[in-house]
Order: sequence, then C-alpha cells, then structure tokens
Amino acid sequence: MTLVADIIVIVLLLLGAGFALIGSWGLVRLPTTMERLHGPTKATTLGLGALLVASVVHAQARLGVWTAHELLISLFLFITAPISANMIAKVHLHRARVGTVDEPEGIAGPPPRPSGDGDWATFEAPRRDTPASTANS
Amino acid sequence: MSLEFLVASAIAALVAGGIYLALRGRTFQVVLGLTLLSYAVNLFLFAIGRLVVDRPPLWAKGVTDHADPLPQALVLTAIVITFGMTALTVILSLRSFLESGSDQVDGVAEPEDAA
Amino acid sequence: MAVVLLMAARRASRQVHVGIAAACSAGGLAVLLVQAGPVLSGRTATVRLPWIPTLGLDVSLWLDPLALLFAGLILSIGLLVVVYAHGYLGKTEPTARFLSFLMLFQGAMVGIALSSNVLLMLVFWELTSLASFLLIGFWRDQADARQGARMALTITGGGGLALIAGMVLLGKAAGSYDLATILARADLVQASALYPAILILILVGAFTKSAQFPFHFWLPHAMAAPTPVSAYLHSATMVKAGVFLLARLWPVLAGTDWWFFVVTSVGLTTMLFGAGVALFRHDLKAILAYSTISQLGLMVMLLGFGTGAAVAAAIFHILNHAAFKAALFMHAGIVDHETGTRDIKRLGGLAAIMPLTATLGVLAAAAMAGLPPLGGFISKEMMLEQSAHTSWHGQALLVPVLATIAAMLSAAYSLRYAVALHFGARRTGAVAAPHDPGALLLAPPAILGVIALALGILPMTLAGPLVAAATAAVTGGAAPHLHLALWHGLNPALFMSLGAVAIAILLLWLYPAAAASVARLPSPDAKQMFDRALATSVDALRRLSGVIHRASLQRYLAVLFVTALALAGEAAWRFGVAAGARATTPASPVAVVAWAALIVATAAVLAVDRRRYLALVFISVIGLVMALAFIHLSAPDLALTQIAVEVVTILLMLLALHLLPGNPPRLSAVSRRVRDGAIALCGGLGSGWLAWAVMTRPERAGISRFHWNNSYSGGGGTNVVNVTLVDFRAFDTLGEITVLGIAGLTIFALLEPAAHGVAGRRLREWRSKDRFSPERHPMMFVMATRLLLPLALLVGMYIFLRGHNQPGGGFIAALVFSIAILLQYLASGFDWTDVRRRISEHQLIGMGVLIAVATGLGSLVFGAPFLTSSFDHVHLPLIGEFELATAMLFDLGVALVVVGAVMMALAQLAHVAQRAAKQDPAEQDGAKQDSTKQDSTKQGSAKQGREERS
Amino acid sequence: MIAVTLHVATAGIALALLLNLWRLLRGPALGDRIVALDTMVINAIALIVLIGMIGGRDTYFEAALLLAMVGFVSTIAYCKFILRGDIVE
Amino acid sequence: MKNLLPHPGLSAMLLIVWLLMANSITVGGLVLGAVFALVLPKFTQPFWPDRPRMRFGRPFLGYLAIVLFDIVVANFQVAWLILFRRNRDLRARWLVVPIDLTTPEAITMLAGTISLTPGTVSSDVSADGRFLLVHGLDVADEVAEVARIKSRYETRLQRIFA
Amino acid sequence: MVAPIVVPAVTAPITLRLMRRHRGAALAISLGACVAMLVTAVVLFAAAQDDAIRSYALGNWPAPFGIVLVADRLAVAMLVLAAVLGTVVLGHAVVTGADRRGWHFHPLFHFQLMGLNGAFLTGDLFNLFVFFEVLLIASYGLMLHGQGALRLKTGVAYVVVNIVGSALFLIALGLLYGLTSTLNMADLAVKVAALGAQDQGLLRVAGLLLMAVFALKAAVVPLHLWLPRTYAATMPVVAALFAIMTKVGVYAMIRTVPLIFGARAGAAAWVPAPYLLPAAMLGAAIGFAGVLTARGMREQAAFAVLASTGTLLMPVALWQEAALAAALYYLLQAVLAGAALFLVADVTMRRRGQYADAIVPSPRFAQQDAAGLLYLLAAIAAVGLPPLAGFVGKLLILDASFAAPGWPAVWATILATTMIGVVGFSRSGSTLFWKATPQVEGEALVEPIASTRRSRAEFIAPATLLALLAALTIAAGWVTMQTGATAAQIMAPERYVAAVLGAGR
Repeated sequence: MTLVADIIVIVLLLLGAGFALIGSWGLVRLPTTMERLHGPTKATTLGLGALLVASVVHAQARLGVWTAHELLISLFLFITAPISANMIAKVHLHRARVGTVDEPEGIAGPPPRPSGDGDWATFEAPRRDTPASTANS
Repeated sequence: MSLEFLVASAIAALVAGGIYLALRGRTFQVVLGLTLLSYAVNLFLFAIGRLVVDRPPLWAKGVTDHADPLPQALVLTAIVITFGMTALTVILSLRSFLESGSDQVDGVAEPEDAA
Repeated sequence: MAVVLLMAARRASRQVHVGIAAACSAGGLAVLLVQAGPVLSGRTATVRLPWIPTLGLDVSLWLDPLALLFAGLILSIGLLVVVYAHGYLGKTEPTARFLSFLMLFQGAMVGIALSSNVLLMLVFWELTSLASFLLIGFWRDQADARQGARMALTITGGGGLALIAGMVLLGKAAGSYDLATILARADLVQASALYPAILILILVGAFTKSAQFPFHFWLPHAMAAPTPVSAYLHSATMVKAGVFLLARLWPVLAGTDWWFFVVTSVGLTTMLFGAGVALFRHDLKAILAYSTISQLGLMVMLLGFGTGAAVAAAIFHILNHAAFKAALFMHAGIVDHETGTRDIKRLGGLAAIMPLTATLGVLAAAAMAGLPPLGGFISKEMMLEQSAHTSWHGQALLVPVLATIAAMLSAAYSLRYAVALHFGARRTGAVAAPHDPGALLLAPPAILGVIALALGILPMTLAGPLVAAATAAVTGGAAPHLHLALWHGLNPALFMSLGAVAIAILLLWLYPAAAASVARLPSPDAKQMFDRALATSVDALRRLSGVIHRASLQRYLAVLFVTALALAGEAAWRFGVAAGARATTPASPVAVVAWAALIVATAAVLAVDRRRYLALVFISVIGLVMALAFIHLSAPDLALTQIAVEVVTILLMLLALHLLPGNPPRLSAVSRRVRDGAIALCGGLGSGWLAWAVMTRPERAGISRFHWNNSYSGGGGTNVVNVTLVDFRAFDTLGEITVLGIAGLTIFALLEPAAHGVAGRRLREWRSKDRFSPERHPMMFVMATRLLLPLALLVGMYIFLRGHNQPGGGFIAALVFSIAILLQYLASGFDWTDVRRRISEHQLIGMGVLIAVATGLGSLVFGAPFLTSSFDHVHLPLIGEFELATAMLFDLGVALVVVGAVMMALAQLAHVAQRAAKQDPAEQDGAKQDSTKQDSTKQGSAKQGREERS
Repeated sequence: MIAVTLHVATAGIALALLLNLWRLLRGPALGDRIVALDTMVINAIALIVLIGMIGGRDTYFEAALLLAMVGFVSTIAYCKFILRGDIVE
Repeated sequence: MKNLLPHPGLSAMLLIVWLLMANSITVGGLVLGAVFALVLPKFTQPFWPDRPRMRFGRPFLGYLAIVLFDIVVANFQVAWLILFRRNRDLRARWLVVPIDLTTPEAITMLAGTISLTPGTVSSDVSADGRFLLVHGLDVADEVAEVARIKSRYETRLQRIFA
Repeated sequence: MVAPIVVPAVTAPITLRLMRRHRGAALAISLGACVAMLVTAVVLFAAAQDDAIRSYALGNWPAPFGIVLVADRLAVAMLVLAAVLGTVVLGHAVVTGADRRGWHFHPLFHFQLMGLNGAFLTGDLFNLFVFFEVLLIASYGLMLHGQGALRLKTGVAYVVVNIVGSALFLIALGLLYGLTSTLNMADLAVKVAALGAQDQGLLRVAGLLLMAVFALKAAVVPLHLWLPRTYAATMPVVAALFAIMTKVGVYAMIRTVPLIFGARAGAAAWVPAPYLLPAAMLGAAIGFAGVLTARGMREQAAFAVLASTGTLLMPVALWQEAALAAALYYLLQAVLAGAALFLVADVTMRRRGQYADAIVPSPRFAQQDAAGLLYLLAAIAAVGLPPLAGFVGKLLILDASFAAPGWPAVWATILATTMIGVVGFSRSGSTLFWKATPQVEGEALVEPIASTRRSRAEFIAPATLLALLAALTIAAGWVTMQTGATAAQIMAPERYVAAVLGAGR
C-alpha cells in the first residue's frame, strides 16, 4: 500500500513539477504575448493540480491523515486564473490596437471582428442590456 | 552558500537600493525607496532571531526546537506600522503633487536641482 | 506691586497713576528712612527667604549703608521723576504703561542695591536692562527710540551675560553665592586661578552698564527716551549700577594690580573721552549724555584707585552727580518742552524769558562744572586730590594731568551749557514766547538743584554720616577720616581745579574755532557701525542659514544616512564587528534562485526607476520572494501578512500612480547620482554586514523562551507568534492598530478636501496622455468577484478564528476581508460598491480601537492588570470542545481597525478624482464667498456629502 | 525516494521561477511581464506546497491558499491600470 | 425560506469549502460552517443582485468531469507543442465563438472553461455579448474548433443554466 | 497607571464619532479627557514622591517577558508636562476654532497625547518604538491639519525623514535584541553589562544608531534640518503641542543612556558622549542664530525650540547628576516657553491679516499691546532672561556644568547664544509690535483671519503658559528639588532595574 502510494506520489510530483516547468518554458520560448499566455494555464491546471493531489496522497500515506484542503487551492485558481488570462489578453489587444511600439501583433494577427455591427468589449464599451453589461447593474 | 549569506546580501541589496531611491528627487521614487527599505528592515529584524528552516513557532507538547517567535511578532508589528506609514506617504505625496503641480519631493517647480 | 496696580488701573486717570507710582516710591523711601538710623549706626537689616536652595539662590536682602545710600537715591529721585513725568507726558500718552515700566525699573534697581545674593542681584540686573529697553522704546513710533532701545538692551544685556558668568565664577571661587560670605573671602577669590576671568567678566558687566569706554555708545542713543527716563535711568540711577557693583565687590576684587590697571585706565579714558565729546555736541541731551559718561568714568577711576579716600570721593560724587545731573536732564526736558527744540545752537538768552528755569539750569551746570560752593566742587576736589597721589605704571604725573584736563573739559561743557543757553542773543527755537513751566515740572529739578547746592554748603551735615558709613561698607573696614568741606586749604587739588576752570573759560572763548576744527574731524558714529555690523551679520547668517536649512528632503535624508553611517562606522572601526561562530545553514538551490530573483528585481527597480509602472511590477516580485523566504524560514504568519499586505500596497500605489504625471525627466545630475550611489553602497554593505554578524552569533536564551513555554498554558494558544501579539505583547498591538487607525484618519483628512481648491481643479483638468479602453467593468472579472466575495470572507473568517493556534489572526483576516471588498471596487467601480457597503470606515476604526481597549479594561474589572487575558475551553453539547479567549476579542478589535484603515485609504484615494469632478458646480458658488466662509461651506458640504452617503 | 523526488520537483519549480524571471526582465511587451508575474505567483504556490510536503507539515497551507486567492488581484490591477488608468472607477 | 436561505447553492458551496478548510469533519466545525454558510450569503446579497438559478445535479457533475478530462488531455497536447513544435509551424489563430448563452454568469463560466483548457484562452467578449474571442495556440481547423467548443461546453452549460 | 494611555485611546474614538453630530458634547469630552489626564498625571506624580519606582505589568506577564509600564519620577514629570501642555493647547485650539479647519483634529490630538504618554511610561524598548510611531503618525496628521500647498510639501519631507528614522530605530532595536534576546529596558541593562568582548563593536553600533534616531527626533544638529520648516509650516497651535515632541527625543536619551548605556555598558558606555556635547552647542548656536535671522514668527519659534534643545542637551551630555537636574528644569520651562511662543504667534497672526506672522512692520492691529506684552514675556522665557524660568534654568545649567569637562565652552556657548537670542527677539519684537506702517489711504484695514472671533479669550492660553512659567520661577526651589531627586533616580539605574525585575535578580 505504501509502495503504491509512494509511486503515485512520485509520479504526480514529477508530473506536476514537469508541467509547471514546461509552462514556464513555454513562457520563455513562445514567440509573442498571446502564445505565451498559454504557458501558465498548464502550470495552474495540471501542474499544480498534480502537486496538490500528490500532497493529499502523501499526507495520507505518510502521516495517516486525510487532508483535502489542498483542493481548495485549485478551486481558487480555477476561479481566478481565467480572469487573469482574460485581462492580460485584453491588455494585449488594447495595446496592439493603440499601436504601442513594444507590443507586436501575435502570429494570429489582429483579431477578427465579431460578426454583427459591434466590436469587442475592449474597444467598445459594452452596450446596455447585454450580458456584457448587465453583470454590473 | 549559506542561507545566512543569502539573507545578509539580500538585506544589503535592499538597503542599498532603498537608500538610493530615497535620495531621488521624485516622490514616487522616494516611496519606492521607502518600500525597499522597509523590506530590508523587516528582513533584518526577522534575521535577528537567527535563521531556522522549517520549524515554525507553533507550540506543541515537548517541542523545544523552533524558530524564535518574538522577532516574528516584532516584524508583524513593524509590517503593519510600515503599511500605515506607506499608505500615508503615498497619499500625502499625491496630495502634495495635486496642490503644487510638481511631484518633485520638495514641491519645487521643474526643472530644478541640477546640483 | 506698583506694576500690578498700574496695570489694573490702566483705565484710570493720570492722576491716579501718578499717585500710585509716587506712593510706591514714597512708601519705599519711608521704609528706608525708618531703617536708616539703625543701619547707619552699624546694624545691617536683612531679610532672607529661601528660593532655590539647591542652587544657592535665596531671596536675601540686606540694608547696609551702601545699599541704603543707593536705594535712597533711587527712591527719592524716582519720586521726583514720577512727579516730573506727570507734568512732562502729554495728555494722550499711556501713562499707566510708562509708569509701570518705570516702577518695574525702580523695583529692579532697588533690588540690585539690596540684594545680598549675587545671583539674585543678577536677576535684578538683567531686569533693569529689560526695563530700560522698554522705557527707551516707549515712543515706539520713532525709529531712533526703537534702535536706541535695542542697542541699549544689546550692550547692557550682553554685559549682563558676562556678569552672569563672572558672578557664578565668583560664587564658585568663594564657595558661596551669599554676598556677605563672598566679601569675607577676598583672599580665597584673589588666590583663585579664576580671578582674572572673574574680574574681567564682572568688569565687562559693570562697564557696559555704566557706559564706560568702549561700551559707552549706547548711552547717547538711549536719550531717545522721554526725558524723565533719561534723567532717572541714564543719569541718576541705572548707569550707576555698574559703579555700585564695583563698589559692592570692591573688598573682594579691588586691591590687585589687575584691578587697578583695568579699572583706573578705563575710568580715566572714559572720563576724558566723554568730556571731550560732550563739549562738541549741540543737542542738550547729548551733551548731558556724554557728560554722564565722563562723570561715570570719574567714579570708576576713583574706585580703581583702591584707596578708602578715593572710594569716599566716588561715593560722594555719586550723590552729587545724581542731584545735579537729574536736575540738568529735567531742565533740558523743560527747555525742550517749552521751546520745542534741544539744539543748543537754536537756543539762547532764555534767562530773560524763563528766569526760574534759567536759574535752575545755571545752578546745576555750575555744580557739574565743579564750581564752589556747590557739592560738585567738593567731590571734584576730592577726585583731583586723590589723583594727585596716584601713579600709573610708574608715571606719577599721568593721572593727575589727565584728570585735570578732564576736569577742565567738564567745566568747559558745563559752562557752555549754562551760558550758551541762557545768555546772549535770544533764540527760542520753534516757539515764539516760551515761558517757565508749571510747578509740577519745575519743582522736582528745583529740589534737586537745592540739594546740589546744599551738598556743597553743608556737606558734613547732610552727607557726612552716610558717605562715611557707605565708604566703610565698601571698604569693609572703618571709614577713613572723612572731611567734606569746600575749603581744604591750598593743596594741589585746588590749583588743579583753578587751572581747569580757567582754561575752561578760555576754551569757551575759543569755542567757535575749536568747534569748527572738531567738526572737520572724522567722527565715527558708533550707532551706524553697530547697526551696520549687526545688519551685515544678520544678512550673512541668514544666507548661511538659508543654505543650511534649504528645504530639500534629499539633503535631509543624505545627512541622516551619512550620520548614521558615520556613527556605525566609528563603532565598527574602534571595536570591530566580527562575524560569530554559529554554524551557518546550507542554502538549497531554491533559496539561491529566490535570492537571485530578489537581487535581480531590486536591481531592476533601480534600473527602471523612472518607469514607475515597471518598477512596481518588480516590487511585486520582491514581495513575492519575501513571502517565500518567510515560508522557508519558518514564519508562516509573516508570509501570510506579507502576501496580503503586498496586494493592498500594490493597489494603493497603482491608484496613486494613476494620478501622477507620466514618465518624468530625470532630475538629478550624474555627480549627485554617483554620490547617492556611494552612500547607498556603504549603507547596503554596512547593514548586510551587521545582519551577517548577528546571524552568525550563537543565540542566547532570552525572553522568547518564556513565551514559548507559556504560550499554551498561559496564553491559551499554540501559535506563539499570535499569542505574543495578542497577549504577551498586546500593548504593542494596541499601539500598532492605533497607528493604522490614525493613518486612516489622516488619509481621510488629506483626501476629503482634495476635491476642492487647487487640488480639485488639477484633478478635474487632469487628462492622461494614454488612450484607454472604453470598457469599465470587464464582465468576466465582475462575475468572478461576485463569487469570490463570499468565499474570501469565509476564508477570512477561518483565518481569524484559527489564528490563536495556527498561522493567521485578526490582522491577516482583516486584510483578506479588505481585499475581498476591494475586489468589488476594482471590478464594479466605486459607486456601485459603495452603496452596498454597510459600515463606514470611521465607525470601524473607532469601534476597533474601543473594542481592543475595552478588552484590556475588562481585565481591570477582575482586578487583573490591563490587557490580562483569560481563556477557557468550553464544552458545548454536540459541538465538542471549544476555546474562547478574551484575546480573540482583542483580535476582533484589531481586525476592525485594519479593515477600516485599509478601506479608508484605498476607497478614499480611489474616488477622489470622481468627487472632484462632481464638485465642480459647488466650487463655482464657493468662489464668490470669502475665504473664511468658504472654509465653513467646505466643511458643510463635505459633511453633507458624508451624511447623504451614510 | 519521495524525498529525492520532492527535491527534484522543487528544483524544477525553481528553474521555472528563473525562467519566469527571465521573461519578466526581458518583456518586451507589458503583457509578457504581467504574464510572467502571474506565472511566478503560481509557481510560488507550487513551491509552498512542496516546502510543506518536505517538512511534512500542514502549516503552510494557508499561505498557499491566500496566494491562490489574492495573488491574481495584483495581476488584475496591473492590467486594469493599463486598460483604464484608474483601477477603481 | 427564501429569506433565510437566499442562495442555497452558494450556501452549500460555502459549507463544503469551510469543511475542506477546517480539514476535518466535526460537529463543531459543521455548526460553525453552517452558520457562516447562512450568514455570508445574506451579508453579500447586495453584491450579487440577480443571480441566475443553477442546477447542481447530474448535468453539473458531468460537465465538471468532462472539463477535468479535457484539461488533462489538453495539457499533454500543449506540452507537446511547447516542447517540440517550432515557432514558425505554430498555427495560432483567433476564433470567434458565437454564443447563445444569455446570462453573464454562464458566459463567464464558458469563457473560464475555455481558458482553463490549455491551448485556448478566451480573450474578450463582444460589446453586445454575443461573441467570444478565443485565442487558440495551435488550431488546425477553425470552424471545427468553434463547433467543438459549442457542442462540448456550451450546450451543457445551457442545460445547467436553464 | 495605565490611565494616561487608556484615557486618550478611548477619548479619540469617541470624539471621532461624536464630533460630526454633537460638537458640544464631543468638545466637552475632549477637554474633560485632557483634564482627567492631568489629574491622573498629578496623582501619579504625587505617588512618585516617595521615591519608589512603580512598575505595572501589562497583561499580568512578569517583566521582562511582558511589557511593563514604569512610573519613575522622570516619567510622571513628563506626564504632567504633557497633560498640562495638552490641556492648554487644546483649549486654545477650541477657542480659536483651529480644530475646525480640517478633519479629525480631536481624535488626532488625543492619539498624539496617547503616543506621548506611552512613550514616557513604557519600560520596553520595542514598545517605545511603537509609541514613537503612534505619536509620529498622529503628528503627521496634526501637522497637516489645515493643509495648504506649503504645509503639504513640507509634510512630505517631515514624514519621509521620520519614516527613515523609524527604519533606523528598528535596525538598532534588532541589533540589541540579537545581542541580548530581550527587549525590556531593565533587562537590557543587565544583559548589556554582561556582554562579552566579541560583542562590544556591535553593541556600540546599536547604541549609536539608537542615539542617532533619538537625535533625529530631538532635532540635534546635524539631524535638525527638517525641523525649522516643518514647524514653521504647521498651524501654530499644533506647533505649540509639538514643542514637546523634540523633547521626547531628549527624554528617550535620558531614559536609555544612564539605564542601558551607563557606566557598565563596555564599549557603549555613555554612548553618545563624544558627539552630543558639540552637537548640542552647535544646536544652540544655530537655533539662536535662526531666532535672529527668522523671517516669520513661527519660523522664529521653531528655531527657538531648536535652540532650547541645544541648550538643554549641553548639560545632558555631561551625564552628571547635578547637570541632569538642571537640564530637567530647563526642559520643563523650554517646552512651555516654546509652546507659548507659538501660541503668541498664533494670536498675533490672527490679527495681522495678510501680514500674517512675517516679521515686517504692519499697520496697527487690534489688541496689539496685549499681544506685544505676551510676545515680550514669551521671548524673555525663551531666551532666558529674568524674571522667567529660562533664566533660572540657565543659571542652574551654568552652576551645574562648572568644572565639568569642557565647561568654558559650554558657558561661552550658553551666554553667547543668549546674547544672539536677545538681539534677535528684540529686533523682531520691536519690528512687530512697535514699528507701524501708516495705514495707506483707500486700502482696506488689515483684515484679520478670524474676523468674527477676535475675542480676548484667545489670550487665555498663552497667558496661562506664561503664568505657568512664572509659577515655575517662583516655585523654582521646589521644582529643582524635584528635578534633583529625579536626576538622582536616573543616575542610579540599579534601582530602576531592581524595581522592574524584582529585587531577587
């Protein structure tokens, strides 16, 4: 039992650390901001997730206690990480549109316009009574 | 390299940076300098209790091997006080700028202070 | 006492004032006269009240013959002057003020005379300087009055300071400040190594007061005072204080070569100089002033001779001089009063139109000239007699010859005063037909004139016993054989005197020519020199002070850093700061990486210091590393605090950054940066080394051992850090939350008015150069914060509740609460969030402090000291064991204050710009009103604003 | 065995931190730096978890939790500053 | 009941979170957690004015499972991309996803899901709230990808936020 | 014993809450609290007359483990001083309406008093730091009260300098803790004396840094640069309260040096000794020179405060009992005199309209004579002429410093600077109150700031201070006896140690 737990822990640890590392490596390696934004998502999801599960298993195997509160960390990250990514993407879009020197367009080029007459919220204030604005009513 | 060296050199770097920035002419730089200085001071005060790895000051029966709790309490107090002071400084310098139109530390109209 | 009375009766009529003042003088005089008999028969009256025993300063007064003489002089002339002043001062002058100053002076002067404690004498001494300052400056609208007053205060006050030093030294040398004791210990003092210093310092004091050369120049300018003042202070009494002092200390100081040379020479010089100058002045009061200087010189010289007979002469002359000089000043005042001028060249032939005045003037001037049968003659004879016996540094003739010349000069100016004024062609100054004044003006000088005459005619009867006794008191021995008479036989003095008068008459005959030639001489004006010197030095000092105290924070800080470095460097250099022997802890690779991150980030903050946004990003990195370091080094509480504080700080800085101008140019020059870099480097290395030195020392068993051992048993918690904060050192925490609370209040006070005035305008005009996205509240963010708010509050609760046993506590919990609410602000904007907030920050802060204090006070109820905690493990059915500690209540107070302060800071800062924008119309109304009212409307509208919100 | 793996994992995260730092210093875009900072926070959480596992204690959990909860606030604030200037409107 | 328990879902979630945090299930913890789970939603009610009704039953759990599975798979895919794909071969694309969800909560959940699965980051919402801008790291077929997102996630979300 | 700290700590929040709605009640509470504090202080003072040192263990934790408050003669005397000054100044602020020219005057004022009292009473070094911060941050708030561009920009410098000072304080504190593992001052005294040879250098560094911090607060040359402008830019009524602030630095020195860095402290024995005396002399010189050159009354008063600190530190720097006694007497009177100068400046500038406190002639203004008289008396007190206490103080200093090392220099400095001060005050006084520019035809009469409230009541506060000074003079015998006993207590640190740690140690 302990051996199995140990192996699980070891695998999870390596997996987690590996994904965190790969995520950061992606951050270094990928060519532009939008691509780099994909790096951290790995660290937040599988990277940390694996580590946390490892921690849970480890605590059970080694200390004999069931702990689950590590999962909370993931819960919070799942709530917050998309927001961070979203905001950073907005920053990129905004700065690229404004034409800041050090903010090159990504590989994908400028974003296409949404069909219809509007634009993205970063460029045009959300209209009244749409989901994008009712959130703050 | 020992942890002690790392901490000492980190303090050195923070203090040097803090002093340098505090001597600059713009309020925001000064505020940043004070922030660095306060990091350094906190670290210093903390290091005074000697460095102990992974033995947090949580009491348990029979445990005698632990970090010195007192400096930690002092640092906590210091952090709180520093936070209050920093907030005040930031807002005061901002207000001073709004009043005088210059963010030079002494409210001198620019350009000035080439000496 | 008189002063108080006069102040009280300020509104009363002049007569009342004068009455009070005169009554005081007269009363004093009466007391004196009652005492006079016993005193003269050798019984000294003393009064002693303890004042400052540790210092040896008692209110001890004595009335020996010298004191009697002086006090009598002061009071009697004071009485006359008061009467005179009644006639002299105009109807609109504030007599009460004048007379209260005069009485203040009189009291101080009597005090000098009566003090038998040298320190007490100093008190009175400086008081006379002050009173003289006030009296000279009485006509405050006149520039020369003000300047004269200042100069007099500067010189005499300064001399007084020297006197202080001299007196204290004297007391030290004699071993007591009691005058009688000091006088008895002359040998001790004169043998002391301090004697020369004592002598010089005391002499400086005496000479400045008595206007001796070269400190004489203030006296003529003091004549800007009203004439009664001149008569009283600057001829009869105050200036004689110096002479009195020399006489008083004569037994202990005189008799040495030092004494003789200094005192005699200065007196002689002054006598000659004053007389010479007096001759060529045209202002009546200036003539009198210089003559006073000269006469004072005479007395000083006599005292310098060091013989009993000379002392007797001096003392007799004091009497004479007081009589005739006061009379003369009053006379000059009458002339001035009636003719409107004091210029002797514009006056003449007054004898015909003002016969009484003229008689008086001639009489007094004759006394001054030393003509028989007046008192002045006798004292002058005595002076000449004494000088004839005095050899100065082996020169037997020097003193007598010079003394004769001086006598001659004084006879000359006296005669000129008498003759030029009263005889010859009629010149009446500004008034066509002047006439003798009323009795009030005329009587006092007349009395004095009569006394001057009487002193000549009946010297032994009138003054003999007094002078003899006083002389005895001065010399400390039996009085020398004293024979005061007009006729002493054909002695050298008589010839010298005769010669002097003869030459004087001759000189007067030659006067116009001499005056012309003197007028051509360069005459250095001491006042101008004094003023210029003072002005120059003030300017120089001001420039210097301006340079030193230039408003420059950079300089303040540089000095502070350099001082601290220098001090620490001194200690390290002298005693060495070596590393200790404690084994170091090996660093893991992670630690090295974190360290590298910190160093790099610090460097980056410096490198991008003017791109403030980036600098802030790097600060974040430093904060993160700090948190990691705290984790690694076993300080979970600190890490939690660090993480939370970091977030709030960044928010705060970003809010502020938004309102600051964009990328500013560099301010300081390269040299400055190099200098600062050097300071920074030294500071960094120094502090790093100190940290290293401490960390490598083995730790001692200290007080924290106790904390560890008692944390659970005594404090009821296992998190020792938290127990320390809320229990062992709860008092610190109380102070700490107070700091935060005050910070919050101050921030509010700073930002509340920022929407108005200049700041408000600037805020309204402020437009960023950057282009911004139009989206105010990103949807995803808004939604996430909705969900996070209850979660974060829950986490905060959790951290709060477990803080006593596990990492956490009120402060961290409060920060979590704050961040949770701040997130709402960030996502949904100020207005949206603000209406949903339930409690105002003020209340939070106030409640928090109150709860914390009340918790502490609670223990008092149970008879335990402030902040004593108690805890218990409560068993509740179902729930199980449950711990309650009063410390938690305390922690609640902490949390409330922290939330309040943080919210106050950020929320206020966040919406200051919006408020400014809303303020706009209100400001328009406000501008029309005056500043005072605007203040109140600001308050009012601000108040209103808050009330609307709450 | 687990101990070794823990240290290996720690070293990996440390390396990741270094990489983040490099990106942070390098930029070039502001977005890049913010991403790097955000990733740093996440790696720091990982590090805290690992430190807790190495020490075999639960004490550091709150720190990780707190960081997960509030770490993104400063990221958002930085973004909002760029987007809107005023982070609270 | 409505007054006492305005948001049962939220309350349940808070209780679970509380128990997780306390890391043990005791009666005392349960009671305390229940208290908070009741009080906090009431306290924060004004901050979340019109909350949509959600179903936390089977559809929700199924959605959760799918997302978790996708996350794991995508992680490996993206790791592969990062490690071995050369930059110039990267087919980074913008995807415009039309959305039929109407409540901001649902849209946010969709966008969050997209972001959490590596390889796609939801970057923006259109001003009218009817399109989602998604950045894909390596997209072979834009149309297929959009369709996958809509079918795999959006339809399920529509069921949850019925 | 804890009352002097608790009373303001409770009053401040109460006034905070009440001030907006029930101003009358809040004022009553505010003033009442001041009076209560005064009463408490006097009671403590009376209790201290038996020469016993009382300690109060907060939280019932024995010293040195918990924080103790220690009431010895020095502490209670300072308490009385602070309470007296606080009451008078608060009264003045209320009378002149200064407290309504900004937000939160009363809470800040009480917090300030709390900080002062805490600093005086505490027997714990870190707690001293905390109360320093309390009084500093409250002083920031008060200093900025009323605001205006000049005050704000000066405030930035004041705040930043003091924050750096606090950082230094923490470093010094840390070093001491690192060496001794204790924070209680009495315990520190014991532990410092027991340090080995290898620790002497660090000890001295710590001591000197600590002194640098105190010197910064006390505005000792060359760390005084911040003071003149700060005080000159502050509202006079606040500056009057600040008259005691610099003296807190002096207090801290007097408290710590004989106790911790006394004769037994090895390398740190009398740690500021070689530097304090020259610095004090320079301080007196610069201060009185500033009195001479000042362009405004508040600036002048600020320099006078500087000068008094310098004068006061000269005898302190000798570390002899008699000199210390003299210094303490001088301290009492210097605080009152400095405050009086500021209050007189206040009443004057309120009447001079646009001429404010500039030392230039102005047209005659209302109640000029009364203001002039007060100015005269305050100046007399500040410069040290008879009959007020300054003179007695200087005499005491001269007398006590005789034959101490360097006494001729001390004497020369004191007397020469007094001279400069006399010239300075006489110049400014005659310019302000004697000289008058004619009222220009057509120009409006001088418009006073407080046109509505030019009541005589404004004179009460400065007059009270002057009366106190007079009382200090008349009762000088008693006061010097007190200061003598205080100095004796200070110079016998073993009694303090025994009282705090218990006789057994």
